[in-house]
Amino acid sequence: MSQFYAVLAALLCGMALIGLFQTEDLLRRILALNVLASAVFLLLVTVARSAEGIDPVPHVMVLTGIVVAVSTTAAALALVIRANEARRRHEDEP
Amino acid sequence: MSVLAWGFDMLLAAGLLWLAWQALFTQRRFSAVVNFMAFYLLMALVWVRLDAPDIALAEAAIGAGVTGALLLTALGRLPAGTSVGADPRRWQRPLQHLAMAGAGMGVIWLAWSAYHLPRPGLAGEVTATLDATGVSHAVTAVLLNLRAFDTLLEIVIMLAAVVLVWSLGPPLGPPLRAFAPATALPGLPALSHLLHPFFVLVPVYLLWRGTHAPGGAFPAGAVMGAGGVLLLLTEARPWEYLRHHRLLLHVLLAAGMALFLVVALGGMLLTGTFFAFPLFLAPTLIMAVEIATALSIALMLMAFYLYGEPGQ
Amino acid sequence: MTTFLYAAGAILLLANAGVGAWRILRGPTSADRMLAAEMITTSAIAVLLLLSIVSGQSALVDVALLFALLAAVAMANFVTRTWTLLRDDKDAREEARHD
Amino acid sequence: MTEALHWLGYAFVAAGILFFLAGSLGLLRFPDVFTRLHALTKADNLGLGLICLGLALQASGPAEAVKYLLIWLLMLVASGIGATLIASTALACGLAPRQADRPPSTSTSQRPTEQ
Repeated sequence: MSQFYAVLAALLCGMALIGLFQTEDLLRRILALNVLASAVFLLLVTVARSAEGIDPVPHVMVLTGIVVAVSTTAAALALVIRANEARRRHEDEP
Repeated sequence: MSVLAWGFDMLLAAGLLWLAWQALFTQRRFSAVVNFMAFYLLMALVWVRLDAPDIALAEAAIGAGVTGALLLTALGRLPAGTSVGADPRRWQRPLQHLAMAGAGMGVIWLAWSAYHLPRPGLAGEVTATLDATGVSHAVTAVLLNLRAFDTLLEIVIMLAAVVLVWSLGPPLGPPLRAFAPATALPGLPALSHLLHPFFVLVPVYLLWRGTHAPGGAFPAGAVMGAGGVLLLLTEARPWEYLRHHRLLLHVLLAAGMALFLVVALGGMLLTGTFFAFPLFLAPTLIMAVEIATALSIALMLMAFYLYGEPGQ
Repeated sequence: MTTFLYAAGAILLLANAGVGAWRILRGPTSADRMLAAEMITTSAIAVLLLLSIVSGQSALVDVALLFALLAAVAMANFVTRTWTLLRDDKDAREEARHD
Repeated sequence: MTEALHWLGYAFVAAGILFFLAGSLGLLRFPDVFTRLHALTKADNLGLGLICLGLALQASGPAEAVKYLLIWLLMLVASGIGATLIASTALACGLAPRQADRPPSTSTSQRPTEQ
């Protein structure tokens, strides 16, 4: 079962990277980064299933990673909104 | 039984791939965001399948709750049609493909090397030292005792993100106007009244459970933060109140990090090692750090949600 | 037998949630998409409850509890922050009706 | 007694799954937002409620049973109030409910009308 989910993680990773580089929309790029992060977490957790039980260290890394991912998302969204407002103000003033 | 498990895994994988595809490549932005929220729901099911209930809890609280709220609010602030971003020039196209190919190779290499890691991980060693950590749940032990330095740095990153967001100025410009007048939405205050007892009760329960079972500071803080977001949405004025207590707000935002540092330095004084607690103090200290961290995480998530510093 | 029945039920419910994905694809309004997301949340809660019996992990009930608690936040957010007018554009209302 | 409760629990869970299927049939076939709200808020939450009730009947202790019922209660609050919020916002936005004696209003459905 581990192998199955590792393949899934690789597929998601590839899809997220293509999305990240293809799109011109900044919001879509943030989504792509989040999908990429989820895929990497998935890979880490599949690695954690070992012969002698479940290794808690990768689980902890993923837990911290989730919180870091939400922080980056929030900061990036704030920047995108500001960029959009600045552009609108720029367009309103001739 | 194994056929059923196989079928469940296949369905889950197909659903995840479909939702990720839709979130990344569909035309409409709103549709992309909704697909992405559903993607996080299915990710929680995947964590359950992989025997990681801690991650499932955190993903349910942070991914499905807070990230969804952040994205939905940002979506209301962005104009519907136009996309914000730079057009890639023609000469950039080959570079783009090159970067994509390179990243793809990197991913394959990473997956390959991860798959060939020596498989007996650290499970045995963690179990062996579990008695000396003061808690009986392995993930909490690693999170707040064995590798507490990582957790401290993570809180610092979160605080840095809050500083970045706040340095952009006051919360965003023109107020959004809901379609329906406030009198037509009597459900909003009712929602807040009915649910808030649970938004206090559930984090306490999660904190208590964290010492011996899946739970702990991250999901607890995230649930509290989501409750705070609901308060902001229903305009029950907690932020207005906090505006008059800016010092208190700043202290509470930094409380998790500060207590963490104090505990770490105190451990250094007592035992000579950074982040080493004496065993008889460990359960109390871990609980205190967890409570402070959960409070800080909740407030930081609320701060993210405003997209700017209040009271400026 | 309990395990078998409940695992089969979980698969059925997960497949059932595919209808929600189809509705997100079709729309036509953003309210429809949001409703479909809530339908997927409800199905995920039911799947989690059944899985908690199948696998014997009682922590899954807590995950379901969090989903149930946070479904309301997404809904309130959508109504007050997303499906709204940013400015007094004439076409904005018409635009919002379609997506 | 416990045997009977177990069988009752199975029956409730099976009925709950049936209600879920009925709800998604509604999501597939109903013509506009307002009718789809009915399908979701009523059918799906009844389905979830029956599943919760069935599992609570089979639960090993009262604490577990209370947790199952609490999940149902929270979901009822969320989706019941959410339904009123969405319905009134959609109405204020200008989406009219489809009625039998009138042609369907704009953009509520892209499907041809079925008489």
